[in-house]
Formats: sequence, C-alpha cells, structure tokens
Amino acid sequence: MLEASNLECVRGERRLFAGVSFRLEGGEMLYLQGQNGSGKTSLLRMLCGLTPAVSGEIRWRGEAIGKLGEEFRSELCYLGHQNAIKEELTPLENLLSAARMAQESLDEDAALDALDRVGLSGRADLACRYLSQGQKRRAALARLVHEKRALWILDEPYVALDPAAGKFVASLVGAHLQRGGLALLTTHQAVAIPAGTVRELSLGADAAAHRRS
Amino acid sequence: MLEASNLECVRGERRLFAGVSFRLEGGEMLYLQGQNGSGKTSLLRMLCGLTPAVSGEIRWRGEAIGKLGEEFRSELCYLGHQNAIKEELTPLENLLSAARMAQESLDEDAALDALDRVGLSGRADLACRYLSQGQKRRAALARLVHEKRALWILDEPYVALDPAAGKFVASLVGAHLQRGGLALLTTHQAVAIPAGTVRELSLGADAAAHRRS
Amino acid sequence: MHWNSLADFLAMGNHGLYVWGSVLMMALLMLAEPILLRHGRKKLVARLRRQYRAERSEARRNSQANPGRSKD
Amino acid sequence: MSNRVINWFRYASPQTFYPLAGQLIPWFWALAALFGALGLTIGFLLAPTDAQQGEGYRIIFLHVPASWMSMFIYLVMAFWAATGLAFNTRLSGMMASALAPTGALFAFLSLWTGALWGKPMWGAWWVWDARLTSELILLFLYIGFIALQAAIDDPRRADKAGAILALVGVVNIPIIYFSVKWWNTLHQGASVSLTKAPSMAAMMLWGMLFCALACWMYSIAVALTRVRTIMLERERHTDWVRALLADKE
Amino acid sequence: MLRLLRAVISRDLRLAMRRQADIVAAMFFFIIVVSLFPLGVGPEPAQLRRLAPGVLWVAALLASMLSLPRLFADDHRDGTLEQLALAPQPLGLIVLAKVIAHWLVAGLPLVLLAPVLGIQFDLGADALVVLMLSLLLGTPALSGIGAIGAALTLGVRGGGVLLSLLVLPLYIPVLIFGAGAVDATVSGLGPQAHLSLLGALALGGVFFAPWPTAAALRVALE
Amino acid sequence: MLRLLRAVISRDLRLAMRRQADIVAAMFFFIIVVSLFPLGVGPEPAQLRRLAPGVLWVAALLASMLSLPRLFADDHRDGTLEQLALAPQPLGLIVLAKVIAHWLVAGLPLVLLAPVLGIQFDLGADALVVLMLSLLLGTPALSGIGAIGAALTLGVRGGGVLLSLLVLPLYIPVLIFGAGAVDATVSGLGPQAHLSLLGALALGGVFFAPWPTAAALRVALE
Ligand code: HEM
Ligand SMILES: Nc1ncnc2c1ncn2[C@@H]1O[C@H](COP(=O)(O)OP(=O)(O)OP(=O)(O)O)[C@@H](O)[C@H]1O
Ligand SMILES: Nc1ncnc2c1ncn2[C@@H]1O[C@H](COP(=O)(O)OP(=O)(O)OP(=O)(O)O)[C@@H](O)[C@H]1O
Ligand SMILES: [Mg+2]
Ligand SMILES: [Mg+2]
Repeated sequence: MLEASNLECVRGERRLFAGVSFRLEGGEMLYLQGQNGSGKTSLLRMLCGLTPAVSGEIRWRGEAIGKLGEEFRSELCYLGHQNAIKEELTPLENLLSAARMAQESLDEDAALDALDRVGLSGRADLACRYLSQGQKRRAALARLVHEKRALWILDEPYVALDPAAGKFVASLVGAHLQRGGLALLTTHQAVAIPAGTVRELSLGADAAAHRRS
Repeated sequence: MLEASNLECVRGERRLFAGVSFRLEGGEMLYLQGQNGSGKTSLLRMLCGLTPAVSGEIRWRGEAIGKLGEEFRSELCYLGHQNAIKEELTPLENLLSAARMAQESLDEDAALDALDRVGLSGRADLACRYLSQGQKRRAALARLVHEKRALWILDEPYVALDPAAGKFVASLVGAHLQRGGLALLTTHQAVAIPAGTVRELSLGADAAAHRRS
Repeated sequence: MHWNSLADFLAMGNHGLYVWGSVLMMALLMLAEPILLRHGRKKLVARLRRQYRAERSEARRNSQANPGRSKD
Repeated sequence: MSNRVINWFRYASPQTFYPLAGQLIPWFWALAALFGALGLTIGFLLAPTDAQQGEGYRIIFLHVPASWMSMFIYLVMAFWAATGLAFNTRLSGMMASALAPTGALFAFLSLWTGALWGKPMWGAWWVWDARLTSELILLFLYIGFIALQAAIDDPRRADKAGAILALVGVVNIPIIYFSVKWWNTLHQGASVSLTKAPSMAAMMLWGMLFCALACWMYSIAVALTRVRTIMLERERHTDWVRALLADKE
Repeated sequence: MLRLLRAVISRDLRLAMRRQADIVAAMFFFIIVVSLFPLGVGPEPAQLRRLAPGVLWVAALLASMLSLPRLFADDHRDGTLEQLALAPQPLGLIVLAKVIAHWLVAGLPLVLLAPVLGIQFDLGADALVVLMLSLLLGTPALSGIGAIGAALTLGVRGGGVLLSLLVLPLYIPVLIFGAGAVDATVSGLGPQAHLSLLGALALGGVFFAPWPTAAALRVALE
Repeated sequence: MLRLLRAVISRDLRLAMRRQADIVAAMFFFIIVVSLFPLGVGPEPAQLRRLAPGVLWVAALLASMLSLPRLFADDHRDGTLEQLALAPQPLGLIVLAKVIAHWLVAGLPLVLLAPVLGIQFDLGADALVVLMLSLLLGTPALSGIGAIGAALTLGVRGGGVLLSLLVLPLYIPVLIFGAGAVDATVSGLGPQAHLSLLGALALGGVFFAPWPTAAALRVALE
C-alpha cells in the first residue's frame, strides 16, 4: 500500500540519506532506526508530504502522494515530536477539537473513554499546561485510541511515558496492525509490539556501513 | 549534605505527595521514580528552590536553602525537561554563554571538547534549530561534561537520546559521583550508572501503597 | 425645603438630564454590585455543597467497596 | 511582643476573619444607608442653588465622593499588597483582589458623573485636563490589575503578581498626576479651572461629607462581602469551609 | 465544509475565551493608544477634532495588528499546524475560519468601542456612525491581509516585528479609505465612495487572502 | 558583577543579531507608524509641525513596546530563565543586563533614526536635537518600566496584549515629558526642565525597575 523508492534527503549541505526504498502492506509496521540526527524525523515528514523529497517517489495505493493530496491525508494520522495539544485547553477539549477539525466523528463519551484508557481520567478537565511532561504526551496519544485511519506515522511516541503507558501505546499499535492498518514508528526505547509484522529499516552511519559491507 | 524532611507538594487542588524525606551524602545518587504526574519534576524544582514547599524543609550542608540563597545556587546544576538552549545560537555558543552566565570559566577548547564527546563535533557551528530532537538534548547535556558543581539535578536526561548517547550520560553521572558529587535523577528508561551508590525513592500511588503496607 | 414642586425638582434648572443621568448610573451600579456579589456567592455555595456531597458519597461508596481499607 | 504578633496573624487568618466580617457587614450597610440618606437629603433637597452653575452643580454630591474613593481605594489596595508581600499572609492578597473591582467602579463613576457635569458646564463631555486624565489612567491601572489577576489562575501566583503591579502603580500615580498636571498647564492657560472649587456653603460641605462617608461605608461593606466569597472559593478544601457549609444544610 | 469552519472558529474562540485577557486587552490597547495621542500632541479640542479620524483608524489598525503574530504561531509551536496541514480539507478553508475568528476577537470589539472614543475627540453623531461603519468594513480586511503576513513570518524568529513591517504597507489603502470616510463626513462630503471601496477591500481580504496564506503556511512547515 | 552584565548583554545582542529582523524591524515599525499619520490626518505642513513631537514620541513608545513580550518569553519557553534564576548572582542584576540589551536593540536605533523622521515633519534643527536628546533619555526608562510588565505577564497566555495594557499607563509620564521637551523647544521655551525630569525617570526606570521585575520573574517560575 505504501511504497517509497529511492528517497533522498538533503538538509543544509548534508545528505542525510539516499536510496531509501521500502514497501509496506496492510498489517505491517516499519520500525525506523538510527542514531540521533540520522534523518528519521525527516523521512517521516517526507512520507507525510510535509517536506518534498529531493529525489525519489512515494506512492500510496499505487499513486504518488503529491497527486492524491487530500485523499491521502484523509487516511493518514501523524504524531510528531511535538504534542499538538493546546496548553490552554483541557485534554478533553483538545481531543474533541482535534477530531472535529480532522472531520472525524468522536462523541464526548468516546473521548472520555479514550482519556480514561491513557490514564488521564482524573485530569480530563484540567488545562493541559498543568499536566506533567508524560501526561501531555498521553493527552496527545489519546487520539490513537479511537483512530481508524489506515496509516499511522508516529515519531518517538514513547518519549516521556512511564513503562506502563508505553506498553499501552504498543498495544494500541498492535491492535491497529491486526485491523489491517499500517504503521511507521521511530523510537530509541525498545517496546515490543504485541501483534502484526514488524519490519526494520536503519538510517544513517550504521545503515551506510551495512550497505557497504 | 542534602537533606529533605517532610516535604509536601500541593498543585491546584491535588496533594501530590507529603512526608517525603531523604538524606543524600557525597558520592550518592538518588534515583527518583514514579508514574507520569506523580510529582517528580515538582519535587526536583522544589529542591532547586524554584517552587516553595507547602511544608517541610530542605537543607544543604545543614542550612536551609532559602537562607543560603546564592551560596546554594552556586553549587547547583539543574537540567529540566526543557533544554535551555537557544535555537538561534550554535551548540558552541550556547555552551559558552551558559557557562559565562553561570560565572564559570570555560574556554573554547574545553567547550569544543565537550561537544565532541557528546557527539556534536560536526554540528558545533550549526544553529540549534536545525538539530534533531536528540541532538538538541545532547547540546544541553554537553554542559555536564566539564561541570564541577557538587549537586546535579537532572530531570529525565535520557529523553530523545539514542542508546549510545544515553550510556555516555550515565558515565558522566558516574564520574561525578566518584568525584564525591551528589546527583538526583529521574527517568523512565533504566540506564545503569556505572559508579557510586544509587538510592531509590518512589513517589505517587506506588509509593503510597508501599508506605501503607 | 428648597424646591417648589416635583417638576422643578426633576427639571433641575434645565440640567435634569445630566444630574439624573449621574444619579441613575451611580444608583444602578451601586445596587448592581452587591446584587451580583450575592448572586455569585449563592452560586459558589451551591457549587461547593454539590461538590462536597459528591465527595462524601464517593467516599462512602469506596469504603463499602473495600471495607478493609482505612480512609486516607 | 510575640503575643501581639500571634494575635495579628490570628485575625489575618481567613478562618477567624470570615465570621468577623460576616458580623460587621450589616453594620456597615446600615451606616452606608444612613449617611447616604442624610447626604442626599442635604444635597438634593436642602442645599441652595449655586450662583454660577445653577442646579447642575448638585452632581458634586456624587462626583466628589466617587473621585475620592477611587483614589483612596487604590492606596488601600497597595497597602494590602505590600503587607501580602512582606508577611506572606493569605488574607492580604484576598483583600487586594476584593477591593479592585470596587475601586474600578468608583473610577468609572467619577468619569461618568464628571462627563455628565462637563457637558453643561464646559460644553464638552471630555477635555484633556490634568485631573480628568489622571483619573482615566487610574481606571486603566485598576483594569490592568483585574485583568492580570484574571489571567493567572493559580491564586497564590495571581496575588503576588497583582501585588507587584499595585506597588509599582502606587509609585507611579503621583508621578503620573504631576506630569499630567504640568503637561496641561504648560499647554493652555486656565480656560478650564478645576483648582478653585466654588466657595461652598456650609450646607454643601455637609452634604458632600455625608455622601463621602456613605461611599466609604459602602466600599467597606462590599469589599468585606467580596472577600468572604473569595475566601470560600480559595479555601474550599479546608475543613473550616466544609464545616461552615455543612452547618447550614 | 461549514462544519469545518464552525469547528475551527469555535476552537479559536474558545481559546480566546480561555485566555480571557485577549479580547478585553485588544480593546484596551485601542483605548489606550487613542488616549495617548492627546497626551502627545496637546489638549486643544479643535485640533483634536481634526485629528480624530486618523488617530482612531491608526489605533484600530495597530490594535488589530498586535494580535496577528499569535494567529498561527501558537499552532506552529505546539505542532497543531502540522495537524491542520495534514487534515483532509483544503488548508485555505481552515485559514478562512481562523481569519473569521481573529476578526471576531480582535476586530469586532474595536467597532463597538469606537464611538465612545470618538466622543473623547469631540466628534459629532454622524461622524461617529460613519466611523463605526468604516471600521465594520475595514477590520475584516485587516484580519485577512494580516493573515498573509502572519503566515509569511511564521517560524522566522523575530517575526513579530517583521510582520508589522510586511503588513503595514498593505494596510495603507484600508487606512486611507477608512480615515477618509470619516474625514469626508466631518467636512460635509458624503462618505459613500470611500465606504464602497472599503467594502471591496474587505471582500478581497477575506476571500482572496486565505489562499496565499495557506501556501505560505505550507512553505513554513517544510 | 560587570562580567555577568557583559555576559548577558553580549548573549542577548548576539541573539538579536542572529534574528536580524529584530533591530531593523523595530526601526521600520517606528518609520511606518510615523509615516502612517500624515496619511491618516492629511498633509498640511503647519499642522504636521505641531503634531510632530507627539506622533514621533507615541511611535517610539509603541515601537519599543512591541518587542517587550519577547524580552523574557523566549528564555522562559526554552528553560533558560530557570537557569538564570538558579545562577548564583542576584536575578535583579541579570534583569538589569537584559534591560540594557533591550535598550541597545529597541531603543538606541530609534534615537538615531528620529532626526531623519523629524525632518519629514518639518522640524527645525534645535527641535531635532532636543528630540534626539529626549529619546536618548526616555527610551531607557521605557525599557525599564516595560520589563516589569513583561515579567508580570510572563507565562500568562495572551500576555502580549495584556502587557501593553499594564505598561502603557506607566509610560505616560515619559511620553508627556518627552513630547513636552520637543514641544517646548518648538514653541520657544527651554526644554531643560522636561529633560531633567526625563533623566530622573530614566535613572529610576533602569535602576529601580529590575528589582520588582526579578520578583515577578520568580513568581512566574513557581
Ligand atoms: C470626566 C470628568 C471628570 C473627572 C474624571 C473628574 C475627576 C475628579 C477627581 C479625581 C476629583 C478629586 C480630586 C481632588 O480632590 O484632588 C475631582 C474633584 C472635583 N471635581 Fe471633578 N472630574 C471631572 C469633571 C468635573 C466637572 C465637569 C466639574 C465641574 C465643573 C468637576 C468639579 C469637581 C470639583 C468641584 C471637585 C472637588 C474639588 C476639590 O475637592 O478640590 N469635575 N474630580
Ligand atoms: N541546515 C542544515 N545544515 C546541516 N545539517 C542539517 C541542517 N538541517 C538539519 N540538519 C541535520 O539534519 C538532521 C535532521 O535529522 P532528523 O531530525 O531527521 O533526525 P532524527 O533521526 O529524527 O533524530 P532524533 O533521533 O534525534 O530525533 C540532523 O542531523 C541535523 O543536524
Ligand atoms: N492546577 C493543578 N490542578 C491539579 N493538578 C495539577 C495542577 N497543576 C499540576 N497538577 C498535577 O501535578 C502533577 C505534576 O507532576 P510533575 O510534573 O511533577 O510530574 P512528573 O512526576 O514529573 O511526571 P512525568 O513523569 O510525566 O514528567 C501532575 O499530575 C499534574 O496533573
Ligand atoms: Mg527525530
Ligand atoms: Mg516530569
């Protein structure tokens, strides 16, 4: 379903990677690895269509994502280093307004349920700015609980989470894969995904060494 | 050297913890544990003197830190969730200006050496805003390389770091303890500290359950 | 008494609009403030009572659910 | 010595202040009503017509007390702010925030009655006179204080920030007043002179005095009422508030 | 489509309410700037009356401009903007909604407040009406044009001041027609011509501006 | 102590340089606001000459205020402010350094630019000199007073506009004496009295203001 061929990324005067190709089908997850600064985030943003690739092509269901445009974006769920939550709003409001702006239907009960499951039930009505670092991340990740879109792109979802919360997120991804979804994920903390096929891709120095050998 | 007795922390309408006491001597590290939102960050900020405690006392070398004021702060090195680096400046400039504002002497060679050791040698002259998430954290941590102050308070230093960088930071903390320094550290990623005595303290629900049993 | 008639009093020597405008605004605001305060206070008390009641019933439920645990 | 300090702090604690204020409030209301009735009777029924201004001058019985209160309340507010910063008592911050809206109210009333007086007397709702301008600025200072406190939702932080602002403001008020005064008198001669009040009959003086006293009592009553509400809100987790509200059930 | 507009507008309004300060403070900035002028130029009423249209309009323009930097910056910083850009709807529509919300928060209050301030400058009743009308037509144009500038300076550090540099020249036509309308009324000419030009600018600003804005936002996210 | 001042100032200046936009744009804001006025009020030279002191001073005040929100906000957001508060030196000194840096970036350029703009308003040579002098004395006071407001509104969302609400009333004496000095020169009186009062305000603003500012910063960090 998602196919990348020969992607190249140049930042400033530095070529981060070139010739990156992979293919991902439903129920599969790509686990993107690499040192700090090897270009994982850059690759994910490229796959979302936020940054144009210097060369290479990205196809979704056989068509270039640039052409698909809104059609592609309506199947995509991206979570970056930033949490994309508003500090003034409560977790509940954040969740609801994010859903409404993405034109998804999410009623209040479902949202409360999602918050409950990420462990924020006591904080649903507290402005996010008072939350702890990990609680903010949880508020952002609550979007995934009822997320039905096919392609999940998650950039270091486990950051700041305690181990229990990390495991819960991994189970969400697992369930998504089992439903036939696709996922791309980076992380420096190994958390086992309980279901689906996990494929790996390494970027950066180690990858180059790999290819050279 | 650092002694906390009966600390209590209230945030909004919530009592995060009460009756927290501990004593830390030179060469010892306190590893603060607890779920997201259990009050680790709040405790560390209290120990720095940034937030006043609702009740309880904090003593450094036998005197209340509120009274010591600048004397205490000149022995303290704090690294929070935020990196405290300027996105417009290069890692080198950040490091030098941080040292100068803390009235430490750090010459350019030492700074370059520190950046080299955290793996930013190629990026010393690139504005921090272009760095990857993990590289930014490394730039912030570079301060620790030549840091000689007695008390280190580190709030989740390993976040966003790749395993190699995490290990390096752990070795820095280990060396600090061996020199007779004190450290307080929180993290959700277990990284072994290679030297010194590590003591643990748990906050939050688990801790309460602990005390009750 | 300085006035001859009520009409005189109201006319205020042709300055009635200004004088009574002042009086009215002053009276209005100085009455409104205590009324609003009273109202706000009532709402607050009702809210707090509701909250306390909810807390108490929750505590009761908890202690029924696991009677062995002491209330903390 | 230590006894005195303890006593002081005892009354500064919300728990003891709350019932005390509750007992005092009705008395202040009664006094306000009494003085108000006296002042208005004298001012509007008994006082003679002014030679120059006709009946319009009767606005003075509202205008001057409102102006005085608006300035005085700011001073009191700053006093509470200072004690709050110095002694870290909870009551001080609450008093300061309880006074601000009333101060703003009187500042507004001073402007309003002044404007309504100005139209017949000077032919304009507004002129850029020193006293008028500094009253306007005073209103801004009040509003700034209220807006700042409203924008910070942790009450302890709001108190401290408000206190700093109030103190800075109180240093500035005389500077502002004299600068404005000088500015205006340099620009134009005394085409409008407020400095010389019309030589007032004793009757007028008494009327003004009683009206001013009524405003005083009103302010105290309202501020005490408001501070009681603020106390309940802020101390809602304490046992004494719980007990208090449970009693009345 | 309307649902999307409503969702974005209601979110932005709720954020503004939550910040409270915003709405009140934009108005007070307006009030205070207007009141500063007499302090700067002196209190003679005749002179003030002649200055009134210019001062009121310049102040309205500055007040509406002052809240521009935050139009997208907050969303950019916390990652919400990425999410909006990845939403399945055209980004232009989302921008349109944000422009409308900005006007409701930073434009409409000025319109309602203007007559009170006009009195301080001794303006007559008909001039006050035209002043309100001109602001009612002009402020949406300001919000629309401002959005382009806000998007262009997004992520550019020091953008706040750069923004005003970009936007002020584009505001000038609005200012000229706006102040002109009031001026024409004060001096006895009809304000119709000025007002209809202002209306055209407003339509252009609100319905044309979102598209370049959306393009600029995409560039800022690259 | 001097070393600390130098360290903070040089860091802030370097940041300003790096952002480039900042310095240039504060100046351009000044220029543009000053140039907007003739557009708003009409071009008669006699009237303009009378307006000049007021308009120039109000514009300078707004320009200097516009960069205030960022005085501490950037440091707050990225955690640098915590570090500064934990530095072994009194926070007031650090604030003093930041006030000086702010003046160098947002005040000094206005002083240098003012005469050029004054010429546009047909001011005479002595008035231009007094204009510069008054700005030279007045802008440090603006930076100092502004710092208090910036610290008080720190971390308060919607702070930018709230800031202007808090700070503008406190700016009024500076404005009056500043514009008054130029006005007095234009109308043939001596500006000495105004200027010496302005100097007193500047001293007060620079050396008194850092302490409440530091207190407010500590409150914001709690
Ligand atoms: C919006 C307009 C006005 C404002 C803001 C205003 C403000 C004030 C203030 C602040 C005071 C108390 C000052 C002091 O005691 O030193 C005051 C007192 C007074 N005002 Fe006004 N005023 C306004 C209009 C007027 C007008 C139109 C008149 C009469 C023609 C007037 C007559 C007086 C008098 C007689 C006093 C008492 C003077 C004294 O006790 O020294 N005011 N006003
Ligand atoms: N203008 C530039 N000049 C040189 N290098 C640049 C420039 N912009 C970005 N880079 C480099 O590009 C890389 C961006 O990496 P990216 O953010 O994709 O890393 P990442 O793999 O996500 O790392 P992390 O694990 O730390 O999140 C970094 O190494 C950064 O130093
Ligand atoms: N105004 C408030 N009302 C209620 N709760 C609050 C308020 N402000 C903060 N809190 C709570 O206080 C706690 C702060 O926790 P803190 O940031 O110290 O957690 P932490 O242990 O560092 O967590 P993490 O591992 O996620 O970093 C959070 O649980 C937060 O929800
Ligand atoms: Mg990354
Ligand atoms: Mg934390």
